[in-house]
Order: sequence, then C-alpha cells, then structure tokens
Amino acid sequence: MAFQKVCSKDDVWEGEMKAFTVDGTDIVVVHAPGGELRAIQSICPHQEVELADGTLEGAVLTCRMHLWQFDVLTGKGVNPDHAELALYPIKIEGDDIYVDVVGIEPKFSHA
Amino acid sequence: MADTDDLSKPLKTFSHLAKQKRRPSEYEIVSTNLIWSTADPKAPWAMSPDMPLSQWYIRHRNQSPLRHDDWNAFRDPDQMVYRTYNMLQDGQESYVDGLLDDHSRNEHDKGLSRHWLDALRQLYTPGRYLVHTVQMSSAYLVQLAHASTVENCAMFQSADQLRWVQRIAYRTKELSKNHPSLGFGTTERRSWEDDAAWQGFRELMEKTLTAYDWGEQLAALNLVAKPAIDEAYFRQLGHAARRNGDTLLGLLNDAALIDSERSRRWTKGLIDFVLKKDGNKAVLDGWVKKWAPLGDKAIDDFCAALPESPEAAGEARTAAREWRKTLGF
Amino acid sequence: MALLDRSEWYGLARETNWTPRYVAENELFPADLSDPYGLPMKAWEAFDEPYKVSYREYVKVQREKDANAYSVKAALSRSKFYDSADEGYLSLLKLHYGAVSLTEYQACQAQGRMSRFSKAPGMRNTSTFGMMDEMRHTQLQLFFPHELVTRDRQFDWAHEATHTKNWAVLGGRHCMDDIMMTRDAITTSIMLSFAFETGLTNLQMVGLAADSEAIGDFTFSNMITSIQSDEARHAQLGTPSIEILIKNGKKAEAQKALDISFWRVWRLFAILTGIPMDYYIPLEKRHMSFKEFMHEWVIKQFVRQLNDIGLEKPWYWDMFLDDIENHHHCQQGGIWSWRPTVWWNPPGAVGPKEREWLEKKYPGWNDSYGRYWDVIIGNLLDGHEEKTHPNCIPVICNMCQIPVSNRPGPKWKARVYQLDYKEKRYNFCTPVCKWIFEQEPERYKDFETIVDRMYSGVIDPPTLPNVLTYMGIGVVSNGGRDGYDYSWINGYRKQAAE
Amino acid sequence: MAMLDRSEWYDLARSTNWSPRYVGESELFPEALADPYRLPEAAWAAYDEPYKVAYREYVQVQREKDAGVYSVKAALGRSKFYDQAGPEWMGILKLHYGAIPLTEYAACALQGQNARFGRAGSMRNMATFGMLDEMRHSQLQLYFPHELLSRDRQFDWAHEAHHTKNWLIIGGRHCFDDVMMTRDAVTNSIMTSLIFETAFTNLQMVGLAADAENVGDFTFANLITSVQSDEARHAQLGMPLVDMMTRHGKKAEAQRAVDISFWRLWRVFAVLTGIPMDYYIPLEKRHMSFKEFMHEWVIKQFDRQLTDLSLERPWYWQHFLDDIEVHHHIQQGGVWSYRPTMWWNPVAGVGPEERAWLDQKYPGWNASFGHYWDTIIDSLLAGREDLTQQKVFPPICNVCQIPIANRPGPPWKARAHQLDFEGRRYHFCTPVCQWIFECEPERYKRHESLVDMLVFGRFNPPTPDTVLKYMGIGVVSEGGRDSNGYQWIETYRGRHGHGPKGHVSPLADCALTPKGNKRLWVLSRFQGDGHVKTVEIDLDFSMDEFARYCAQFSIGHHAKDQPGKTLRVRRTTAKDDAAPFPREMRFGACEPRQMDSFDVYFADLSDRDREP
Amino acid sequence: MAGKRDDERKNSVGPVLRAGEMADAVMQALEEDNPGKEFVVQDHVAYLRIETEGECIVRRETIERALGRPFKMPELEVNLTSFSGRIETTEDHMRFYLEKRL
Repeated sequence: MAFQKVCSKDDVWEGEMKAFTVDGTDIVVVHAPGGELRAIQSICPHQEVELADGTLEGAVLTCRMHLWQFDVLTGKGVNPDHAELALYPIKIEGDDIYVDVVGIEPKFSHA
Repeated sequence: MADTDDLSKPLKTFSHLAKQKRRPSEYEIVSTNLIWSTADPKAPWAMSPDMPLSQWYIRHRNQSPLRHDDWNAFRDPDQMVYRTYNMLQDGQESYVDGLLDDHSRNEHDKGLSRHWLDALRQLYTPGRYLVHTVQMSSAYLVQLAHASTVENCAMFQSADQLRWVQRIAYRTKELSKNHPSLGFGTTERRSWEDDAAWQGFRELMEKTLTAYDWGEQLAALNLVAKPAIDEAYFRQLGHAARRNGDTLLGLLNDAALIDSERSRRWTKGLIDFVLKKDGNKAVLDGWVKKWAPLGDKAIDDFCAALPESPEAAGEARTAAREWRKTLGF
Repeated sequence: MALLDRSEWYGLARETNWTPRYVAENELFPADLSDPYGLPMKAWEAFDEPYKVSYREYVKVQREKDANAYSVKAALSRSKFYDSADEGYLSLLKLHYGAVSLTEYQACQAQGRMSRFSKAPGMRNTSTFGMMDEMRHTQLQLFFPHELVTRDRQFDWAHEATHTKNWAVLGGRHCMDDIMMTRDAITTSIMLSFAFETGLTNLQMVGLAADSEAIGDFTFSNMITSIQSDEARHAQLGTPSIEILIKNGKKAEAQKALDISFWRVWRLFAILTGIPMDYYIPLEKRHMSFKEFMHEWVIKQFVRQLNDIGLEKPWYWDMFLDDIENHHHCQQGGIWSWRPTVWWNPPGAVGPKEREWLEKKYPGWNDSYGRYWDVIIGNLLDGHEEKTHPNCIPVICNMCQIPVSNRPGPKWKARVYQLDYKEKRYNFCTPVCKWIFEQEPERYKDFETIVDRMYSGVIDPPTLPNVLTYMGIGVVSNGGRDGYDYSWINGYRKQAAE
Repeated sequence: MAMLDRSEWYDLARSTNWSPRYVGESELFPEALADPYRLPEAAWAAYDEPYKVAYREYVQVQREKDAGVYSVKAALGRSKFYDQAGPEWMGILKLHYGAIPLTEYAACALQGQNARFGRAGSMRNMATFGMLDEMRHSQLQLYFPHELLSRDRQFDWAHEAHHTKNWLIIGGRHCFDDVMMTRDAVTNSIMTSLIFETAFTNLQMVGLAADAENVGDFTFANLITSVQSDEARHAQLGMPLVDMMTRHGKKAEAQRAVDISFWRLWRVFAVLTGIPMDYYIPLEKRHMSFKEFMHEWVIKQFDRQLTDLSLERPWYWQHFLDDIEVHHHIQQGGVWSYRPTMWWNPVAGVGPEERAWLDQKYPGWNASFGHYWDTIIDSLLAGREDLTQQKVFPPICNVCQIPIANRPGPPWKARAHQLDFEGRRYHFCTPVCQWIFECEPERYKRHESLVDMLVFGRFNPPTPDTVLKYMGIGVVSEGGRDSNGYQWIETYRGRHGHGPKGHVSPLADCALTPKGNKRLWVLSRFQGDGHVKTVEIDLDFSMDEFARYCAQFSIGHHAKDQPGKTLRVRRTTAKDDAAPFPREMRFGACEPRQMDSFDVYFADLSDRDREP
Repeated sequence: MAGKRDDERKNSVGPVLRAGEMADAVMQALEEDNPGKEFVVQDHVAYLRIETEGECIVRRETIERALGRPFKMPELEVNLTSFSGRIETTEDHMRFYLEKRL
C-alpha cells in the first residue's frame, strides 16, 4: 500500500490548496471548485517557487512569482502550455484523503 | 475532524461561512449576513418598538406580504462589491467623458435642429427629476432591505441613478450654453410638473415612492417603473435622438442602459429567489397587475410626445412586458 | 477645454424638488422620517453641502483609494507582522473590528433614509455617496480581518459581534440605534454626520493610526485613514442642516440633538478608543494620551467648528471635561475585571512604568485608580488570581449600557442616578444619561440592560454560564483572559524582591 | 454576443509574415540583425511562444500590478523606515538602483530589435510586450529612488551611473552591450531572454526580496517581485529558438551562445547580488547565503534546464563551481578597499560573528579571506586607516572588466591569464574569460579597461583625482566611505591576535616611489594575496626594493613581516616554479615587458643564494 | 484647565493629511497661496496637521506646480483625512475657514 493518509477533506476546502510532505516528498493537495481533489507537485516546474503560495481561481493555479498557470485537474500548463505538473494518485475514503507518491518525480520545464 | 463549533480550532473563514466548507469569495466575505435588525421581528431597534421608526420597519419590512425565511441566501449574480463597482463605473464614466468631449469639440449642439432642441427641452432635460425619483426609491429599498446582499444591489442602483441625474444636468447646462434662449436649465421643473408628457411618469413615481411596503416598492420600482423608464426615456428617446441627428444622446442613453442591464440581472435573480417560496407568486402578481397599467400609461404619455416615433410607445410597452415575462409575469 | 466645470452644472443636478400632485407632500415626506421640525420644502432647498463631489469624480477617487488600501494589504500580508504582534495591540484590533465593521453597514440604511426622505435635494445626493461610503467601510473592515480568523478565532467577532447580545455590543447598538436608526433625516444628519462623524470618528480612525504606524501595522493605519478620508467628505452633511434650522428659528432643537448625540457617542468612544490608547498600546509606542488626543480633535477642532456654525457647547460641558479624566480609566478596570465576558484579551498592563506614564498624563491617577490596581496586583503576587474576578454583577446604566462607575478613592464619586418612570426604576451613570432619558422616556423605556435581563427572566436561569452563552461567549469564541498572561506584574515582583 | 476566446483568433494575430517583393528578404531582415544561422522559413513559421498574452490582457494585468506597487510606495512613504534603515541596507539600494534602471531601459532597444527583426510574427509580438515591460522596469526603478534623493545624494546614481565611466558601470555595460545590444535577434534572445532573464534576474529580484522583507523594506520587496513577475512572458522568447537551432544542426552555435552569456552574467551578478547577500544584509536578517541561493536558483535549475533543451553544461562547469566559493568574497574585499571609487558606502561586514557565519557557509573562509581582513583590522586598530585603502589599481579583466583576483592564501590562485593579440597584451581573470575573448577577438579587442587607459596614458595628469573624476566620483556625488565609520572593528579591540595597538609591518611603511623616466607597469602577484596588483615600477629598483614596494599594496594592503624570512621575486609561470632573481639585481636587468607578471613571496633566509 | 479653555477659543484652521508626497505638495502650495500666513505643522506620522489662523486656501494650480503634474482637486480627498475649521470646495481650490473670530 503506497497510499498514505495526508489530511481530511476539511483541511483543504473547495477553492483551497495546502502543502504537505508525504514520505519525504513535498506535495500540494488542491481542492478545485466543483469538488475535484488533486495532489500535485509542490514546486513550480518553472523555477523554485512554492505553488501553494500561488492563487487558485477555478481550476487554474497561478504561480506567485512569474504567473505561470496550470490546470490542476489535468496538470497541463495553461500558460505556457508546454509545462506540466506531476499529479500523484489520490483517493478519498470518507473524509480522508490518501496520496501515493511512489515512483513519481516532480516535473520541470525548460525556460 | 475539524469542527467549526470547536472553539479550540482556528477558523479558515468567518464562522458563518465556515459551514460551506469551501473557500469563500471576496463577495461572500464582505457582503453576506450584515443585518441584525431582522433578528427580533417585534423589535428591530434598541429603541422602543412603539417608536415611529421601529413601527415603520415592523410594518413595512417585517410584515410585508413578500416573504422569505432566509433572505440572506440571496446572491447578486454579478457578485459586485464596492471595489469592483468603482472600477467598473470609473471605466464607464471615462467613456462618457470621451463622448462629451468629442461631441463638444465637434460642436455637436450647434448642429441640432430647432425641432429636436425643443424635443430635448421637453423630453430629455426634465428627466433629471424622473431619474432622481428612482434614486430616492432605490434608497428606500436600501433602508428596508432584509438582507445585505439585496441592500447592496439597491445601493448600486441608487448610485447609478445619481450618475445619470448628474449627466443629464451636465447636458442641460451644455445645451443652455449653446442655445441660451431656449429655456434649458430653467423650464425643467415646469415641464415635469405640468407637461402632459411627464404626468404618467410623475404619477407612477410619486405613487411608487409612497408604496411603503418594501415588497411593493420593489415590485413597483424594479418590475414596472424602472423598465418603463429604461424603455421609454432611455431607449426610445435614444432612438428618436439618432433619427434627429443627435448621436450624442443616443450614445449616452446606450451607456445608461448598461447600468439598467445590471439592475435587471439582480432583479431577475431576486425574483427567481423569492418565487421559490410559496405565496410570493400571487403577491407579486397582484402588485404587477396593480402597477403595470400605471407603467404603460407613463410610457404612452411620454412616447406620444416623441417626435416621429409612432411605434415608440408600442415597442416600449412590449419590451417592458417581455422582460417581466422572463421573470414569470 | 471641452468639458464643463463641475460648478457649471452641479446646481442643476440638485434642483430636483418638485411639488407632488398625485400624493400628498406629507405622504411623500412623512414628518417622522423626514422633517419633524416642520420647515417648508423651500427652506431645505437652500441646503448647500460644503464638500462637493460629482459622481464622475467619486468613482474615480474611490477607485484609487481602494486600489491603494487593498494593494497595501496584499503586499504586506506576506510580512510576518501579525505573527509577532503584541497581544495588547491584537486586542485593540479585535475590539475595533467587532465594534465597527457592521455598525458601518447599518449606517448605509441611515444614509439611505437621508437620501430618500430629506427635503433637501443636496442632502439626498450627498448621502447617496454617504451610503456608498458606508458600504465601502463595511467591506474593507470585513475583508481585512478575515485573514486573521485563521490565527485567532476572536477575530470572528468582526462579523458576528453585532449578531450577538454581548453587553458591549448592546451598549453600542443602543447608542447607534438611537442616533442613526430611529431618527428622521434631519436629526440623523446632525447626530450621525455632525456629532458622530465630524466629532468623534477621528478619534478611532485617525488617532489610532498614529499608534498603528508606530507599531508597524501599516495595513491597518492605511486602511483606517483611508476610511476617514470618506468621512471628511460626507460628514459635511450635518452643518448645513444645523444652519438651516438655526435660520428658521429651530436652534434649540438643533442644540438638543447635538447635546444628546455628542454625549452618547462620547461614552462609547472613550471605551473604544480611550482604553486601547492608554492601556493596550505598548508604552514605548504610545503616540499621545487619549486625553491629549481629545484636546486636539474634539475640544479644539470640533468645538471650535460647533461654535462657528452657531451652536453652543453642550450644557454638561464641565461634566464632560471631568469625564475625560475618568470614564475610560474606570472602564479599563471594569473590562479587565470582567474579562471573561468580552471577545478580546484585555491586558491589565499597569506595570510600574505604565503607572508613571498614567500619573503624568492624568495627575492623581495613582491615588485613585492606582489603589484599585494595587489590590489586584497584591492578589496576583500572592497567587490569588481568582480574587481578581469580581464575581458579582455591576449596575448598568439604562442609557449608555455601561457599568456605573466613577473615580475610586476618597471622594466617593461613583453614584447611581435613579429615576422611577411608569413603575419601573431606571439607573443612570451620570446626570447627563438621566437627562437624555427624560427628554423622551417613551423612546428608551422598554430596553433592558443585560443585567435587567438577568432579573426579568430573559436569561433563565441567570447563571454565569447561561449569561455568557447569551452573550456569545463560548459560542463565537472563548471569552477574554489577561492579554499578557499577567506578565505585567513582573515589575512589581522585582520591586517586592528588592 | 459573447466574446471569442483568445485561442480562437490568436494565431491570426501572429500570422504576419509575408514574402517581400519590392526589397530583398535579406534587406528586410539583414542577417547581422535577424538571423545569421539562416534557420529555414518553415522553422520560423513553427515558432510558438509558450507563454501567451493578448494585448487586452496585458494592459489590464499590468495596470493592476502598477496599482499595487505604487500604492504600497504611497502608503509606506509615511513610515519612517528609510529614516531608520541601517547604512547597510541603504548601500544595497544604492548599488541596486545604480546598476539596474538604465540597464532595463537599454533592454527596451533590445526588445525593439526583436520586435523589428524577429523572423517569426509571434516573436515580434512578444517582444513588443517585452519592450513595454522594460520600460515599466526602468520607470519604476527611477521613480522609487527619486524620493530618496532628498536624503542622500548618492541616489542620484540611479539615473547618472550609466552616464558615467565608473569602473563598475564600464563592467556592466561591457557585459550587457555584449549579450544584448550587439547581437542578432536569435542570439540575443538566447543570451538575454533565456540566460539572463531566466537564470539571473531571479538572483537579484527574488533573492533580495526575501531579505528586504526581513529588513522591513516592504516597498522595495514589493517592487522587485512585481518587476520579476513580468519576466514570465518575455523571458520565454529564447526557449523556442534553442529548440529550433538544435533541430536544424546549429546546436554548437546555441551552446556557444549559452556558454558565453552564462559566464558573463555570472561574473556581474556575483558582485551585484552576492556581496549584498553575504555582507550587507545584517546577519540576523539574512535569509540564506548567496551560495545556497545559487544552488537553489541557478545550479539546480539551470542544469536541468540545459538537459531539457538537449544542451550540455558549459565546458567550464568546474571553474564555475569554484568561482561560487570565491568570486564575490574577493570582490567584496576589493570593493571595500576601493570604497572611494564607489557611489555607495560599502559595508565591511566582517565582525567576529559575521566571520563565524561566513566560515560556516563557506568552509575555509577564515583561513583565506579572513587573513586578508586581519591585516585590515590590524591597520584600523593601529589607527592607520590610510593603509586600508588601495593606492594602486588592480589589473582588470579585458572581458568581465572586474579586477583580477582569486582566493587569497597558500595556493597561489590569483593569476592574470594573458594573451598577446595584434600587438596588444590582454589580461583575463580566468581561462573562461580568455576563451570568450578568443571566440571573437574582433568583437572585444578595441575596448580599453580603466587600467588599460591608465597604462596607455589616457589620463592627463594620471593622478587619482583625474581618475576619480573620470569615474564620476566627486561629480555626481562623493565617493564611498566605510558604511559605519569603522565602528565594526571595536569588537576586535583587545581580542587575541589583534592587539590594541595592532601590528603593522615595517614593510608597509616603505616609502619607495618610482623615480626618473625608467618606469614600467607590471603585475605584482604577492604570496597569499587574492588580488593581483598593477604597479608602476622603477627599472632601477633592486629586486628587494621591488618586493618591498609591492608589499605595501598587498594582502589587505600591507604584508606582515615574517621573522626569519625575506621577500623574493620571480617571474610568474604556469606552475609557479620559477627561480627567484638575485636580491640585489636591478629590476630592469630581467628585461621585463609592459604588464609582465611577477611573484613576490616569503622565502627562508637560507634560500638567499639560490640563483636563477 | 486654563489650557483647555484656551483651546476652544483658538481660530485654527487647515487640513489634516496623510503624510507623503501629496502632503508635502499641499504644504508648499499653502505657503504660496497664503502669503504672510504662518503655518504650524504637527507631524503625527500617520497624519500631518497643518494649521493657521482663521482662513487659508489651497489652489489646484499651485498644487500642480508643487507636484510637477496635472492635478484635480478631488484627488486631494485620497489623503485628506480631516480638517479643522470649515470647508469650501471648488474645482480650483479648497478653502478652510471660520466665520467668527474668537
């Protein structure tokens, strides 16, 4: 079982995101408006900036420093569109959120 | 498990919003559940319930036949907050400044026909009285609103009217400077009080202003009077203006109608909201039935005087009615 | 230059009075909401607001103000100021937001009344802006504390306070309901715009800003001074009303409206502003004493203006001057003692150095208030914290809703002024509160103080837990404790050891 | 009608290439300005900027950003922050504002070049925004220091610096003229957008922001992070180009552009950012060390970015890693010693606690750089402030324009790398700078460093005053002085190793001066010193005199006696193994050429008779 | 108590401004627009109180000169937190005054 309990749904409300460390891997749990939950890498693929400090509007996460944008539902870059976020498998049991970080590396993007 | 009732736990938002378990918007944080004078239906204020103003609120707000058990659940479809309102309207006003400036440079007023100038003096410049009554009536909605989310919409509506009162005054002055002998700036009150074209609106608004039941004032103003004014005074007068080479008035009135669109959005939102409760449909139907004829008459009186616009009254009446139809009336 | 100057058309935009035909004038402008003084419409048309602004200017300037206030907040929210802020200062913020945010919202309705029911077209337009201003103040003062609830639940009172029946809230509501929610448009313009907004809001919105800057809370100081810049404009509604009343032989009425409202608001602001200034702000950051501030802003600036428009100082002026020396010191003692009943953590904060400062600013403080605190300090040094809670119920004034008290010490100044009216006995803190009641007993007679409610069965049974719950304590958040966890007595411990 | 999405019309707005008929293609897009690599038309048609923005979005977002920045300035303008800010922080601001605003403005022209000569429509569009961004950055960074002028005239450098010939400015200009002003649109996009704006601006704009917040300068922190938020867009210009070049057989050229610009920018930024971070920020407010910052932002990121772009690490990677440990420390010593030539008041920043921190972050700092500062501290304790200021100029690298120096201490690392080209001798701080020169000597050969000018007799008279004036010192403002008036040495008084009177070598008091006409400029490389010095020598000096003469400028500006040892002189060789000259030999007898390099070192007395 | 009584009888008028660029410009303009008047400035960090006897005026064009940019009178409101005396506002000036002299 690589899934680890990270938090409960009440810790990360719809529209919020929060940073956690799972097995030494930094992740961000994002609760997109509409109720979808995702676990994404903690650092912007662009440069060393914490994504949890950014802003979430709808499903679009904007990094604080250089305003790169990502669709948290798919992990795909919105702007620039070549960038991508690593998504970690996530499952919800009751109110508890489990994430599996095994074997997944954060992505980064040139430029 | 975090529990918003557990005092040892920090909150993520104001406790009253915490129950939603989602991140609240700025609109929700600053606009919801701000009125406490509704808590005790028998005593809105710390002053004696027998005081005239306490009685006023009890009678005209608390006991209005238009009812809802959770007025605070209403949300403005535009989610307008004060900050965004000023941003929006500053932009709109820059546009209007531009219109006025351009037309003034091009000596627009010099090119207007005498025939149309007379129409402006009769039908446009006295409009500040009319729009001001909407400003007053909206302020009444502010005072007696059950919920802050409704009250805010009414406040923006009231401020919008002041905007046009001042723009009409501005145009009045401009016209009087360019055509000093025609009575611009001095004859408006007389027109408003005596000219047949205005008496429909005057009657409609005097009566609306004194329809002190909050629900009835809302219905009279936002379902009947305002649509009538939008359609006749702003839209049809604007059409007539264009036909008479007065592009400026056409554009100004288009700009005013943008404000009206916003007003209609929240009005529709609010009506949809109250209609979900039993009994309100009948109450509103009654009011619409009572006020619509006054609205139609106002349109007729006004449009009858519009030069070369035989179809104006019909179009305006239909448009106002069509809009009410989209609300279910 | 193609655009007209404002002055060219401004007059026209407020020529909006007309003679109603389809309804009666007193139906359109009922005296109770409009003008009980019975002046003719024409008289009100002379109303000339001294501070003018057009809608076009308004939205532009206000947009700029907001851009400024919100940007500063956004930029500084990453600073760690609130993480390490002084607990006394945080109490000041909690008190401020709890008392002010939603009260501003009520003022929207009061401005709305002036905008709808005033017979003066100039007032109707100006209070449309006033209404918008009050909306701004509400929204700012909800949005700014909102981020603080994640740190401290007591900030939830920013939204919840006025929905509760906390005794401090009841006091505020009684006052504000009196001066702005249940008066006609003209009286409201005197009581709210003139007495309240011209006379006293400066205390909170400008005075505290100086202390906030010293402490490093630029977000707050920037916000409240920005708010006050709105007040400086719309507060100007009151003076023309007074001038018109005087001109039409109603000076006594205007004077009475002023006398009532000034005292009511004073009693409130001394708590809201006076206590934080003289006790909550850390000593080294204090800009000036509350008393000095009162001199600068009220006695010098406001009273001089009062005089200039033709009114007199209120009849109770000497009592007022005396109250400046006492009221907030008494209430600091009271609030601290009854700290579990409030939503902030009032610091005792009368260490040896603070006392020196207080004595200097308020000569005689040590011999009176000092003695009161000596007993408390003695108990704390002996480890008897429980003795620092009074465990009894104070007498509350039936007007200002504040515990009846006065300077402790040899002179026995504390006294209850009583009045029997329609078989009920009413208690007042001062002859002035009593006088206000006597002006219109029917207005005030039904309101029960928190203590009345314990005896009348509203709070049943009147046990301490029940009373606290009734007041929202333990519901919205926990009640207060000493802001510094009694560390302020350490100076005395050291003195004792030496 | 609803509005179209940006994606629906965006491509049309960048389909703006056409085939010229009335002029030649190469006339419309001259290679030297557009594309010397001759990438095929199809490649240009496929150019896709990864970060897209519409004009409508641009003006709205930028307006909001500016509202934020200016409001904070206005709100905090009331605070007494700048009244109370320490001289250290003010030093950082002066350095920043002197170096940055007009460089940003020069970048407008660079972006303009790309907007005109970019071969892809989309590149031209993006560069148009880039142009506006750079205008914003220069205006913000002129407006903000403007209010500080009334406090301190040295802020005038925010505007004036680039109009002067201050040596730091000459260095900065040489770098930026090279990477952004004199390249074709493709190369400058790689050098500027990809390397400069992606890798390096963060050092200054992000790194300092954290420190600024700690210090309490929220206005500045907010300003620079807002500036940096613009880079997202226009920094994207270069990336697609590298892709295109590797795909079309121009990988070596792309690699070279990367290698050249990365090194050049590194040398500048280590001074601009490294010194403030590790020396000027008060110890308790330091966020992280410059080295840690370099690791986080440059090494980690740059490395993986290169891999991603299918490029290699620059061939000098190991030099670079070494340089991170050394370059800014040695320049800190230099900047402080040459403080009268700076437009701010340099901070020494080497009290006992700071030294402990430095040694922890940079192991070995105390044994090398510490040694350098020890002699300065001794001089100050002895009341000999005069000995702590440099009296001679160091040789300056003909590429980076920075004094030639390296870690002081036993391994003789400081050394001038020299090249004779077309009859002129050029000096370089490192093999990397030399390599850059050799890549395109024609590009660099005409430029004269300040020391070149001195040696070539460009100053008349060649007095320090003339040189200072040439650099704008005493013209724009007074030059620098120690930021806190040497208060920082008080903690050393009475400490072990630093006697209250201090110990100043009699060598330092050597009053030798070159006389007569038989004079020559040579390089003095003193044992243990991190800086190589240029000295004007009298050919009649004996070797002992030469050694004593050089000693007074060396190791913290004077060398300590070493009992039982004496100073010897030898030629600098690659392996540092030349035999010393006889002590009594006339210097002229070794037939030195202009700018030859000589070692001066301590040797046992018993070595005295060893002859070359 | 004598001090207090005196305070009530002073004829001080003038703006209370948030300190900053605008306040500096207003101060400069006040000096220019009211020749011969003495202004007392109290710096309370968060606000500057500028006062003079009886009456003073500040003109738009003078502020423009002091600021070095176009200026509209209503903009002053952004920084005008209060004022002593009474106020008169037009597009070209702001006047602070008292009608009675005590």
